[in-house]
Amino acid sequence: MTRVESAKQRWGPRIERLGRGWDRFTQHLMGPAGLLILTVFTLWALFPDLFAPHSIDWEAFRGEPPFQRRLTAQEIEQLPHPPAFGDPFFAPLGTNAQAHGIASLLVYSAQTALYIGLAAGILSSLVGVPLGLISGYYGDTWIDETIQRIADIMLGLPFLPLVIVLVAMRGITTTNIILAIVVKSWINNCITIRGEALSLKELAYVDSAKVAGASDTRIVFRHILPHVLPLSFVFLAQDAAFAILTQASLAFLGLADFTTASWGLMLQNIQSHGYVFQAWWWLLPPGICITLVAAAFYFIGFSMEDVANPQN
Amino acid sequence: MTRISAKYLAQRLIISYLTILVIMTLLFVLLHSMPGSFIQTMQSPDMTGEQIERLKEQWGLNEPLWKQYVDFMVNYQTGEFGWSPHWNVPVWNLIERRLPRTVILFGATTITGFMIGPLVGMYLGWWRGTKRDRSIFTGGLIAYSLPSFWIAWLFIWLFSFELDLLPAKYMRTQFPQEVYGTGFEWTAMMAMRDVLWHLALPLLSLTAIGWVGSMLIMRTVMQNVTEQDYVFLARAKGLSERKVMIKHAARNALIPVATGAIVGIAFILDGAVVIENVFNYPGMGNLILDSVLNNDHPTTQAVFFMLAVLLVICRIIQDIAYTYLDPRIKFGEEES
Amino acid sequence: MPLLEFEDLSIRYRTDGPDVKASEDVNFEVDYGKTFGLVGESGCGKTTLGKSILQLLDDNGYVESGHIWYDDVLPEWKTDTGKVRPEVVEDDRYPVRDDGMMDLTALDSDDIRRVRWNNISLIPQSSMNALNPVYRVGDQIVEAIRVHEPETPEDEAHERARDLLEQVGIERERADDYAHQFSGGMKQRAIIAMAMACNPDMVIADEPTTALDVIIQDRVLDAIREMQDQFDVSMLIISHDISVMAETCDRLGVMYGGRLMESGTTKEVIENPANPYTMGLQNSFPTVEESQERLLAIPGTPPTLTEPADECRFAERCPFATNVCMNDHPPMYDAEAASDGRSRVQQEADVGHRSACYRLDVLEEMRERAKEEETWQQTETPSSS
Amino acid sequence: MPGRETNRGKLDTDRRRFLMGTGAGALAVGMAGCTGGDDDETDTPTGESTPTETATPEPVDEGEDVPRGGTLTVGLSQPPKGLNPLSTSSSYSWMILDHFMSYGTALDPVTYEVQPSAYADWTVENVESGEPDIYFNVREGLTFTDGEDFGIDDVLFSYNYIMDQEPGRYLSTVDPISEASEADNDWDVHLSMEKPIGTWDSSQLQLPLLPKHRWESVDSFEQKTPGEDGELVGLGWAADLSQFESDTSAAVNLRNDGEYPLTNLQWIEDHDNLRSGGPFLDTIQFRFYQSEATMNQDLLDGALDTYYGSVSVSQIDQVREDNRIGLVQGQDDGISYFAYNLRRTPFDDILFRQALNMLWDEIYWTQRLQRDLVHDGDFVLPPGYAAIRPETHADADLLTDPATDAYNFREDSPGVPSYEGIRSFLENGTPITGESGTFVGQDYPGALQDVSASVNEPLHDYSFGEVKSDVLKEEGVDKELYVNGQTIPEILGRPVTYLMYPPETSPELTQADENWSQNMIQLGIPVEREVQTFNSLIGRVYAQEDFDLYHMGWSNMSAFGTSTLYGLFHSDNADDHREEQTDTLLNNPMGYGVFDYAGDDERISSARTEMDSEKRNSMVAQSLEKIYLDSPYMVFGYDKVQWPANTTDFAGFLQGIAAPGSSNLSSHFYNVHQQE
Repeated sequence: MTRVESAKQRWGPRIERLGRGWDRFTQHLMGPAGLLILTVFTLWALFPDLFAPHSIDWEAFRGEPPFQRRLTAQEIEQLPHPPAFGDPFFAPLGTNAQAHGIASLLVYSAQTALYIGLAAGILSSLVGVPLGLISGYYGDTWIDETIQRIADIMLGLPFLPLVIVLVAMRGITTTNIILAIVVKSWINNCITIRGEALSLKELAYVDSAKVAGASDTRIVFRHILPHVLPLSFVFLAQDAAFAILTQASLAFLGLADFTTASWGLMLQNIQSHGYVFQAWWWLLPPGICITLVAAAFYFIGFSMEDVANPQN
Repeated sequence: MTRISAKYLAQRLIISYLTILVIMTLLFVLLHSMPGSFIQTMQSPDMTGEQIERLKEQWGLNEPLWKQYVDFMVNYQTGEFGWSPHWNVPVWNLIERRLPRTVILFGATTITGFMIGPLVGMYLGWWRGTKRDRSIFTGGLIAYSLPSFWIAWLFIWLFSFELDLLPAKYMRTQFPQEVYGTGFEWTAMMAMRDVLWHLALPLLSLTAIGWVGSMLIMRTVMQNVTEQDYVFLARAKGLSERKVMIKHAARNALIPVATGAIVGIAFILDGAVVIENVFNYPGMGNLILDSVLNNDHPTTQAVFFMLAVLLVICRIIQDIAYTYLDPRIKFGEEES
Repeated sequence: MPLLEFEDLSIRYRTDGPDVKASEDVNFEVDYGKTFGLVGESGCGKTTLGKSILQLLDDNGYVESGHIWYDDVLPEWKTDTGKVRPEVVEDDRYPVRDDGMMDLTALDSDDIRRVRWNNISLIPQSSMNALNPVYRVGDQIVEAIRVHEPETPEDEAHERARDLLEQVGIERERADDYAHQFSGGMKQRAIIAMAMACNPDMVIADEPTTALDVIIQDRVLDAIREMQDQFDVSMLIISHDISVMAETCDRLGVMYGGRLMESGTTKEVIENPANPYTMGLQNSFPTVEESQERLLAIPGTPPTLTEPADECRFAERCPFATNVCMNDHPPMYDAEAASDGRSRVQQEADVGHRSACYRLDVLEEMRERAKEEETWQQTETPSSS
Repeated sequence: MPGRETNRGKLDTDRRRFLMGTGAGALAVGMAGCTGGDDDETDTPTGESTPTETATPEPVDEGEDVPRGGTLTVGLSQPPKGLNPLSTSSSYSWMILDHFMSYGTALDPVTYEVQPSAYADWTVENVESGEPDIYFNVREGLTFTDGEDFGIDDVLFSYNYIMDQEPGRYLSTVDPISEASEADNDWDVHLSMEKPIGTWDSSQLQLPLLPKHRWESVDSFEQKTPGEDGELVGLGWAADLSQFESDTSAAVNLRNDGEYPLTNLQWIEDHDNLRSGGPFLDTIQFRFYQSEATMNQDLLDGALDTYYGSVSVSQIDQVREDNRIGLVQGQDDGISYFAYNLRRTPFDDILFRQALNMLWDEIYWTQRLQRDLVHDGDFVLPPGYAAIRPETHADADLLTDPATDAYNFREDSPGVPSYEGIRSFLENGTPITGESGTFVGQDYPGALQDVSASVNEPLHDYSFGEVKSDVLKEEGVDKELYVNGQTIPEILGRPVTYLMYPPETSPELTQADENWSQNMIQLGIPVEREVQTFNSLIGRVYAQEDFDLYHMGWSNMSAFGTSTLYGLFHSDNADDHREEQTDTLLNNPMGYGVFDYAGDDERISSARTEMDSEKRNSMVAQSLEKIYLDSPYMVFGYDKVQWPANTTDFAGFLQGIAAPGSSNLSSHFYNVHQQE
């Protein structure tokens, strides 16, 4: 058997499995749609200058810095300016009260959303999955009982108030917001992964690994973890969506880091400047972007659930 | 007709009580790790050091930490929530007025959300894989992704500004005499109608998002349930599809929905906290934000506690509903 | 006189790829008051057949061609005296044959619902789980009664339900219990009681004993037999367990790969099997009469039913297959005739002993060799070549 | 806007007559930001020119013909924080309490003179002894809002109760009183003082007068929750609190039969723009909001007749377009400022502070962000209190004299600071001390009065060199500031930390902060901004004095220069951290006066005990200018108050007084009436 063949034999089934997974993922339009949206936002996040019509410092009437003049009173009175296409300036989604282009702000905010979503998602997986595995593997022992009781109590805590208290206490920074979200969002991962681990550890191959003298750690991470990974990706996606929405809510309540451009902050700004019902071009785009990115994560999550639970 | 196992209920009640104790402890630790003393909010610039000491004494801040903890636990369990330095009233006065408002908004949304969600989930699970299922499911996920305050703004804009149909502020007519003439007195019926009228928009905004959680569970479970033999048998018995779906499939699918309900309920409570701020609806969400931002620890503590208790009560109701839905639990034969 | 007649029934399941041919040109009859048994390995299409009678196929299943004739018509198609109205027979819009039999596959969903349970009831596969856990057992029987006899008062229906339970050996008051309070056998018997609730002409029992242990199996079989005697119903029993069938059935049909391979009276099929598959199947089950030393499994796996080859469905696993078997699936031949030496007399109608096999010419030889272990081991090599 | 026009016409003549009559220039700049032809008149800073302009006075009706009745609906952007007059200091609470409370003396809303109210007359004796005796007579025939008679008993009870309970709000007022008793001479009540207080008639005589029959059983003042327990009783012109839901609404019925004695006093009648015989309205309704945006919306929707506060920048256009609403204009009674911590290097140095001041782009702030709704700031007391401002005492133009513009933004091109100029200002080491001169390209004419800064030399050496701080590196700045050879992070252990409160409370200010700190960074000063909620900011700043610089969006100032200066800039009110750390909340967190390189303790102290108001005002004005030169604060703005009110249905709003929509809102409530 040549090496190519043996590689084929070894990798063939995996690739095939991957292919089958991909087929199931793309069965509904949802999965690909989610990926597409996310790809666009990722591109925005990575190369904002390619997509934004202006830099983040651009100002209506004055253009890009360095500025040669101040805005005149008449110009200031026109702010926030509705969409303009060349006359008197180009701002496809208009400007906010500070003369910055909405379109550019949107693009530059993608980073924050993805950062918060992925960081919160990954962190809650990093906390929730191992705890769930341990809890499930040591099912019905005091370890399991302790973890589950903690999860149970946390489940009953009012989430947003907790986050509000934590963020207001520890300071309004993006990191603190992410940490506060993770404090709660690991629980779902933990509980579900535990259930999976409970049933997986009954399977024959785990027993045989045990008989073969594998350590607990090895069994958990080599034999059980790979099987719950797809499921944990589902949760990662859902947690990401949830984190982005939570950040938006916090921003609305005035608990977002104002130095980092974010969609939530744009919405908070329109409210604090008092233009909510006067500047649709400022009100709609950030909300749509939040909805889209959260929906994209949910789409991917639920499409992956189909992949992870192939019985349907 | 139902005979709920007393043992089961007692067990749940004890767990709930312990949960509350743990939450209180957590609360205590949390607020005592906060930077700055909340006593500062009560200080006035003219106070001397001696007066500040006296103030601290009054608030028990000079006691050792364990004593403060014990006092806190005892006070809370006797319903003594202390005094709000920010609002200059007993904390209970604040809670007493605001809690019902939040409960009304939150309760109404929970009810509508859990009526619509499982109903839609039932149909989607039943039609799983059809075009209708996919489009409604996708729509549901998009609704689930809406920032609640943003959709509330859009609703206000549409229903209040453009169509002038619904009020977008407060929870009832502020000065009824202006609307109904002098000497007007509320009747219970009118007051209720008035509250519902004002509740419409917040409720709509919150339900627009809140129904999805239970829909998602119901849809998945429904799909598993339709493959069960009893559903097949029900169909073989000659029952109409509708009856099979509702009486046999959906009724069983509700059990897991009830088990997982607390997550959706907590989600709705979070939504209520935000929505209150949009609708100038002075409730608990508003209060906790104000008190946190103003270092009003006694109020923060109490609001958080009450919201946690609210959720614990929801869980007890959830347990009872679950017991009612699943006869295996009802007769104390809990299956693992 | 048949109560139920399968005529060239072909059933398909839609999939993403080509349709699955779950059954193909199946013909057999179930007579009044008699028990017909359908045997075969799992996945051979027997459950599909059972479900198709009441249009209970899964969403993606459909009847491609053929009919299932049932010797009764809907009440409104009858005259006052209970005869089929002539205009119904003559009018092509009604799925009623000249002899007054009605095609079940052609009924619309409302009409078939009225046939379900009322005329034909069903004991589902793994009926252990067929009781809805959230309703009282009695209520579920009452539900069946009230669907079809809405005029029956509630308490009368309850009385009947209790009577039925009593008849299958369950105390009357257990009607108020939930399924989880019943033992496995009790659940099964409760289902049997439920099946009789509307006094049907026919009961389909799909693997009625599969998940039960041997003692319970016996009791359940007894219950079925008793009910059959008492209510005088026809039965279609579906099972992979040929020994169970031998005990209970009047006639047997052996299915393989969606095709009926052999049919005849139980005695004929069991004692004088005329099809290699039946012979192999017999080897793999302990017979009640003679104790076999060891059980022989048929090597290989059942064929996939997506795009089956043109050859005889069993050819691939058949130790007796020759070139003649590779062209086409054989039609049903008269096995009596074959015993008499006239090997290929086609017999489409379900009378006597029939078998779908081209090798009926060497029937005796096959019967002899089928008992030998080596015969079945040999097949492994030819089938793979 | 016809309603506004007539109001204005009346008002101008009223004001002129008043100025003529009093001869004082307490109210100098009125109607700022008004459109119209008589700007030169309104900008006339002092009363000097008016005697010749004898416009025919057009006195307002004194109540007889004014229509009575009607309901005015007022919005408050936050719910009140309790209605206990002894404990709440929330201005939202006082919007309601003002109707229920009257005091011994009243502050004239136009002239800021002390006028009689519940006390008919008063006197002080034995000032020289250092322990003065205050005597006063209690007006007869007054009743509380619950109908009970008011008498000397109630007065004595109030003093003794407050002295006994020591509520924080009145602590400094009762602290100097050693005893309050019935007088043994012709007067009714005798207050024995421990020390002279210059403003005794407006402080010690303005304690809340409590109904003895309601309060004597209250053991601890904090436990009383008037309003909620239905027991809001006082001496004011309210009749009762007919509705009160502490977080949504309140309604106050007024004693509008024309018989309320305290609005029928002579001095009110003497004022042509104040009406006696009020209040005229039946009811004042209050709606409480959780956000200003909602409140603004309600004003435009017609649900409100007016609200507490001034129109915000983003709403001003809409309000101007609204035919129903007119804008009542007046001067600010507060200031917006930054404060520096004088304990820390290099904020201890006048030169450094002045350099920072010059980096503040006031044009950006006033024109761009505030759309000309604010004045650029200078002294720490607002132009509304012109009588004590330095300009008044030096015959200079209020707000516009070059001496008030010493720290103007030094720019090379629009919006771009003269970095090189300011760098050499720091390197060369000559601060603005009161001497005339040219500083960073701009002439300074010298101090208005005979004052100079505490020091005339910088404390430190400044130079610019290689960039070490990350903050600057990130921004690509080419030079960093070295103080005595060290970078600021080397001195402080971190970049300059700029405390600010959450941006949503003032998004415009956040913008300006951003601009200012960017300018500092570009100059070579590493700055980081840190968000603190209002109350944690209070803790950091006032209790711990742990800050480099912080901002206050708006801070209300008392009309009494001496007490403000004493509270904010005297070392008595600063924690001296050189010895021990305390967490008292003293009002002078900068530490001004604690160190010899910045302070004016002596002058402030003597002004405080000065009983002659003329002398006192002059000293205050000098102090203000000295503080301006020393720059512990940088005042960056005074609002041009634009108070929106339904002038279509109501009249009687007082134009041109200080803070019409806020601190002086209560004066309106007994003047406002339905439009004829």
